[in-house]
Amino acid sequence: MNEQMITRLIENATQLFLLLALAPLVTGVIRTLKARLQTRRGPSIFQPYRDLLKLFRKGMVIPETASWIFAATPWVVFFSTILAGLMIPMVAAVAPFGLLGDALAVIYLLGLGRFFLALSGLDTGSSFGGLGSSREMTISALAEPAMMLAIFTVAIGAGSTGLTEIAGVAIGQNWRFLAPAQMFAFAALALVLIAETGRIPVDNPATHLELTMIHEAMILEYSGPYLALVEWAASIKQLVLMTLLINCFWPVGLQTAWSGFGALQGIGWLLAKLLFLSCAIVLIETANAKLRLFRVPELLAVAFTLGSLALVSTFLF
Amino acid sequence: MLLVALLLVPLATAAASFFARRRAAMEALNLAGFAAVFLAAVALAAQVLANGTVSLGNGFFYADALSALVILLTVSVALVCSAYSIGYLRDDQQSGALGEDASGIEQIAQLRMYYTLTPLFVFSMLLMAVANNLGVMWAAMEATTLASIFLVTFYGKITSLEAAWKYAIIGGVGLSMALFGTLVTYYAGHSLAGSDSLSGLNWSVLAQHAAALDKMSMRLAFVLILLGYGTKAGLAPMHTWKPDAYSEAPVPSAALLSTALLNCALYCLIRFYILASRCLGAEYPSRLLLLFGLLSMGVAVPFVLAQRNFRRMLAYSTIDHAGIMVIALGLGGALGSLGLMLHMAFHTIAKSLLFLSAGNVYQHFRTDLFSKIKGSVIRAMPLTGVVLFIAMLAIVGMPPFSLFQSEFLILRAAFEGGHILTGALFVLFSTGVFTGALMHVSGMVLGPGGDAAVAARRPWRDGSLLALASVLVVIGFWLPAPLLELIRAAARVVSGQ
Amino acid sequence: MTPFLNLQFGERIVTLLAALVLVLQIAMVSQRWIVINIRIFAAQSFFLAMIAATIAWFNHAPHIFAAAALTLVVKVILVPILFERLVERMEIHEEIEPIVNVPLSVVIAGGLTLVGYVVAASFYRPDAPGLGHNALAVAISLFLIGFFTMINRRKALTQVLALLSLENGLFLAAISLTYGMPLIVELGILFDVLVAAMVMGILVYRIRETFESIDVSRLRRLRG
Amino acid sequence: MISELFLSGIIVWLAGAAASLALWRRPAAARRVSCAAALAGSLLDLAASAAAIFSGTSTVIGLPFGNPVFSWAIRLDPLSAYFNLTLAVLAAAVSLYSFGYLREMEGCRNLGAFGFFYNLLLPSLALVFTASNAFFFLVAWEAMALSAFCLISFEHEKEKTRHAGVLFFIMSHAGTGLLLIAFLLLASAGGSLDFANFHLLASQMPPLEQGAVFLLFLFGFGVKAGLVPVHIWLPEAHPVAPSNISALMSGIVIKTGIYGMARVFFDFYGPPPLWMGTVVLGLGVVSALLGVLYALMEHDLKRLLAWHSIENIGIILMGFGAALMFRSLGQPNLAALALIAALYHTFNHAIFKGLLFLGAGSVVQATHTRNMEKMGGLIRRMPVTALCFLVGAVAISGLPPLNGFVSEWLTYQALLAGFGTTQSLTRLMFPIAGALLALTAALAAACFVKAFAIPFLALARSDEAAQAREASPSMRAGMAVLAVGCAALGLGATWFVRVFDPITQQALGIRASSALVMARGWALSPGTAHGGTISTAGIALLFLLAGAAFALPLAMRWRRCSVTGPAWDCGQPGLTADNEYTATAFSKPLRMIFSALYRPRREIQAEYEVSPYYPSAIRFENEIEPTFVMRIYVPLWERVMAAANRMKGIQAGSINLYLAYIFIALILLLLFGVRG
Repeated sequence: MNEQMITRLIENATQLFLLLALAPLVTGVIRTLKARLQTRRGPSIFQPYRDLLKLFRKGMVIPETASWIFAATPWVVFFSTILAGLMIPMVAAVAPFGLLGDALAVIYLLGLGRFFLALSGLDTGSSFGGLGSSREMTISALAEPAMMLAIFTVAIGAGSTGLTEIAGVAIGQNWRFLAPAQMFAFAALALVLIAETGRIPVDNPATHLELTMIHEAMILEYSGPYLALVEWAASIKQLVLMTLLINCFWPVGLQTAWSGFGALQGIGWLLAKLLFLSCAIVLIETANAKLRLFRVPELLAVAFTLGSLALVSTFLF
Repeated sequence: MLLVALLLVPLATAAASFFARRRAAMEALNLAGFAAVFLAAVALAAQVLANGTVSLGNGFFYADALSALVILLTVSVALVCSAYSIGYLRDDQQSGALGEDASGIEQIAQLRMYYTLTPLFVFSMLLMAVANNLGVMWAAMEATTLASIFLVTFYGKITSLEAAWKYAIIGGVGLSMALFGTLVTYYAGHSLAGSDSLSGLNWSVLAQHAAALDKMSMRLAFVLILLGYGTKAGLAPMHTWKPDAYSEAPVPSAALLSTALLNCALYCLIRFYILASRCLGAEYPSRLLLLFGLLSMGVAVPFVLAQRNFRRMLAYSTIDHAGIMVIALGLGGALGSLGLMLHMAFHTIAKSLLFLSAGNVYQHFRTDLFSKIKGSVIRAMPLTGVVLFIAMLAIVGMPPFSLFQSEFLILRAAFEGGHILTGALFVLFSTGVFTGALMHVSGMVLGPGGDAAVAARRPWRDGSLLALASVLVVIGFWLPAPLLELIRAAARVVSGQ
Repeated sequence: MTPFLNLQFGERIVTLLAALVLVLQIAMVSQRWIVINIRIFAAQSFFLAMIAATIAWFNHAPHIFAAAALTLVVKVILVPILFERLVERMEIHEEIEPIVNVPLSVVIAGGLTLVGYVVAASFYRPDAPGLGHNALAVAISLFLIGFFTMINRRKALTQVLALLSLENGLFLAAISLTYGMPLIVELGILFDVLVAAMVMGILVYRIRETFESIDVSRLRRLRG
Repeated sequence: MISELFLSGIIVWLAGAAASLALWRRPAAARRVSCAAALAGSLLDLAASAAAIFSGTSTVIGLPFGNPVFSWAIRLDPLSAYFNLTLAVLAAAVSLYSFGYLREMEGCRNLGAFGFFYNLLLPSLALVFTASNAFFFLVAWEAMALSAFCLISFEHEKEKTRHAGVLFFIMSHAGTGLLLIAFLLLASAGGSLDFANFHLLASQMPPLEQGAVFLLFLFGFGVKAGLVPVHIWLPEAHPVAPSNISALMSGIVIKTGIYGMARVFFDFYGPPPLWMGTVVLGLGVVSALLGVLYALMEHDLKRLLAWHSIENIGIILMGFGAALMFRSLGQPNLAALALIAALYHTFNHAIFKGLLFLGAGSVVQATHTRNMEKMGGLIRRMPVTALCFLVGAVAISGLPPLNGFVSEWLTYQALLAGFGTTQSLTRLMFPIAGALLALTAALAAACFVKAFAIPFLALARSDEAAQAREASPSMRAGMAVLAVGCAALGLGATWFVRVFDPITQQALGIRASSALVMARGWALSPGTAHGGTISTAGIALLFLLAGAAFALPLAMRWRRCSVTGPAWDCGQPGLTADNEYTATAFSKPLRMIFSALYRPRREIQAEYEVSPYYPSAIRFENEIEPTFVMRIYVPLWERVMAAANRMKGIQAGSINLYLAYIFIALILLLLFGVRG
């Protein structure tokens, strides 16, 4: 009983640590790989850590037009993302906070963060913030059904929306993701991930050219620690979604239960899979140009179709 | 004795006000007369409740619960109208609607005509209701037409003459058909023992031997009667005189025409329906009645929807309700008959209230076009506006007002009897009427008001309005036990149970 | 056994007179002059009175004599005189122009007679006492033709005349079908007819005064 | 005991009505009396319904008055009690709010009449929920419609208001017609008007009749509920009413339609044919989606909220549809889950929509406009209202940890579980519906970012907005009550679901809550074998802890090294309200993406003086086509009126013609009638 408590505690702590520590790294890795692929040297993969540290040390400018929403948002975003991160299985097939929320809760917690981010975008009265919020809400709204369908597909497979159960079912059948249903669902969720994490071809995380940015436009007015929080939260969100993707569809190396050695093994596998996924993302980003905003719905329509195909095929094949 | 009083008092009133010199005298006479008649009617109702039927002159006069109810309703409307018309005619006299003349002699003559003809009109209706002999009943009915024609021409405008002419001719044709029907009924009974005596045409006698009447003749008779008295009741397609007559007559007379006279025409129909259904079985008459009822309801809808003149709209609503009551009669049975009787009572109250409040509006704005009034009533005359709205809601069968109860009963009778199409059409048509009435009346009552002059206080009219309105609201929630008993008894007469 | 006590003979006479009445009705349809119209009506009513008297005589129904007398007084004398007065006072000279032209109206009248017989046919019973369905047929025909004439006339006065002739049909039915209704009823009815005639006369007069014409087909202010 | 409480509540309301009518010459007194009576009545009703629910029994009361031909009877069974509870909570808050809200109207409006109808609306609602026979139900139903009509048309000097009121009344009356037919068909099948007698009766009728009755009820109640396509009155009528009435209308009046459906679907019907469930589910999806899509295009704050009522009705109907399908598929437990989801959402919507309308009311009263484009920056002028509105916005967007999230989550779970219940293609409906529900929820979130941010954040867009004053204490109290309600219903979900036990017991014969509650009442589960769980309380707790542990201290520290300055705005100097993002601009992407539905019409007029490059004035106007009104209702109405005008030719004025009618009728009857 008692050591079970302790293991739970360690487990949660590890996952929390992984979320906080790994997220900037993933961002950095993707950036560097991209640079290399474009035959640039690019920054070190640890650059994001430095950025965050710097930002945390800086002072900040609060726009006089802003209200308390502006100050509250970074915290809400940060905490909701962390909480969502703790609800997914990362190392072992147990979501530490699985009891507090299932896949739907994860999606809606991320939604909560987005809601406040959009509010703060409009809070300052800057037209770019509004532009960002408008586009962000539109795209995420359109991405929602596809994501939900993909989640449904795996959830129906597992007979539950609980991520612990989903991962638990996935374990062992490592080549399950070759089933058509899984493929379609995977593709749908991948497209959604691209849209949600604001990557090319939907959004360009690197740009600060006013008319093209989406996520960056919302946080344009943030500076110093708050900016750090928001950026950090963004990268955590990216990590969460990637982990969700790989652990639901590609549970290779996922441990059924928590154990010291297993944990290390699990982390190893996790890193490997993350690296793989990052490479995939990098390839996509370099291979495609950013879409016009009004072409994005087409992409998401494709995702939706894939999702419904996944559903159909769950009982066709 | 009571019956005699019932008949003599109005006659006396008429005679007295014919010889009266001054306006005040006529007003007082009418008011007193109708109050007396009202008391007599109440007494009659009580007596009928106590011992089934009242008859006089070895069955020449005959009153059962049905007649008692019709009489009671007629007289109560007459009483309210007589109070109302005092204010109404005074206003007419001041505003010169009776035609200016320095001496005012013509005006007095006109008032005398009104105050003489109204009691005569009521008298003939009462005679109709207590006459046992179908021929006398017919004659009384004809008398109602004759007495009311000159009420329609009261204002002597060319339009009122036109209306009166249509009323007279169409009514005349209708009544001759009714007479024909009466004849054929008599013929149907001529094989009965003692049919050549006076009592051979007595309803009570015929009703007893209804089964023995000649079937074929009864079929013909019922068709003629339906068309004949249907004309007086204003069933489509014989309804065409109604809007004209109602919109031209002085408002109190219009109220009498559209409630009391309608009840009387229906009363005749009911009497013959009882004979016919006992002789031929309910199926044949009820099919005809349902046909005409639905036709009337249907015809009323477009005219209410696309109406410009609110007094004509009220007339069409009366046609609609005539249709409803005929349908109820056609459905028959315990439910239908009870629904019919309740509806008769409720409609009488609501419709007369509607006419009187519309009369207030008409006199204040001197127009009966919606387009000219345009939502200033509630500002100019709040009380009238509210009452008008309530009455409108009541007449279209909106709960909690009472007409919903009777229409609900009728509809239930329809569905229980398997007349699903009839029921559905009933609902459809009532919705149509509701739509039109609501649009027009709310457009008339509600609104910014504009520059409408605020009306002065008018004790007689508003008093009678308030009295009637409070009755209307109360009966939605509570019916006096004896009244309900009377209505039930009347329903039993109709359904023959 | 003189023929004057023989029922068959009586029936003959009555049927003959009834036929005459019918012919007069049709004549009224085709007649263009108001005054002639009034006189035809008087004649028709006269024959009706004759029928009534005949029936009274042959069936020993004294109260029908009263009815006959009343008809004679009211419909043969009073009403025609009243109307001719009106015609004089209103100087009506122009002839009637019916809505349906004369030949066609006559044809229609014939058709309506047919309808009358069709309807009455279903009442035919050999054992029926008195003049059963023949008289009924004539009565219905009179009624329908009178009705048609009302539709077919523009002038107020002629409409009233048509209405009265229509009521003649009723009277025929009353006496021939059932040997008359109880006397008091007859009285009431005739009284009503008289009053109706007067009332309508007054109306016609007032319309003439305010409208400078008695062409009621032009009274079309009230619509919708 | 329960019946005494309930009846005394009714009596207090009616007394309040009478009193305020009597005081109509003294507005202040009328206002206090009517609001106090409404509040007291609501509290009594609250007590009665709470007691009824927890006793789990049904109380029958016969009313001693009315026309003895009909019985006026009341039955307070769990379902009725549940809706009464909803009514009581909302009504109490709204009455509290009205104390302050109505003060502005003193002097210029007849508050006596207002109080009269207000105190008439509440009892008629309570009676609609409790009437136990068809006749009395219809009486209460129409009394409610009547008083609602009078309240909607309260500001009747405005053309739009009159039009909206009449439209509402006509449509609701047409709906009542359908109900009348349906009830009478049932009655003629069962031989009595008593609801107790209707129990499971509908399923014993012949299939055709059964389907007809079902559709009649669906659309008869759908009109009141705002079901697409019979919803058009709702976005017209709710905005024009005084805001406290809008709150009641959207919060509870449209729920009478939901109550009726629940009563019919789960009391009168046994397990229905499958198609009924699919119809309801489909209509639910359509209503939800169209509701939110049209809401996105509004910049009239109250119209926006009205459209969201349609959306939420759609979500509730999804639950009903799923429940019906589960019943026909023989899955009582899932049916219970879906039913709970639907009813839970009903309550939640009453609370947060009421809250939002009250908030909108305060805003409109402060800024004297309903147009969002003229508001802005109100969060500084009216902080409490802003906070309450934000709570409502988060709740209605279905975001954790508030109540909207819980009921939507339950709906998802029900839909998800549906996939396994059948092998036919029908099962695809469930996940598709779920996906569209997700779309709806996300769009709703987008819409409420707009609905909160545009009026409350950034700079004031007009002088009124700049001069706005915070709502009066009682108004704030009213809103606070509902805001707390949102939180309580969200965090206390596991406690609240117990309320549904008697209802599911009555409707489906099972008590589901014990299966739904897990982890000692900390987590909520769909009740399936090992389904996912959520714990709103836990989430909230963690947020609070984290906030207390990190956010506050760090925020304190960082404040010291923070300065406030002008917004950077990409380096553009001088940020003014003119270059703020507008509501129209915010929803522009969606307007373009869904232009096939909206058929937007835009029109730009520029006046030039010197050269075409320097317009002196530009007029931009932009509107979307209200498809249903334009494509269905307007043409229908025009047809009807044209036909009516043609029919008026019957009464052409010619007496000869009139005589001809009668003549023809006579001939026809003589020839065909007599020898029939």
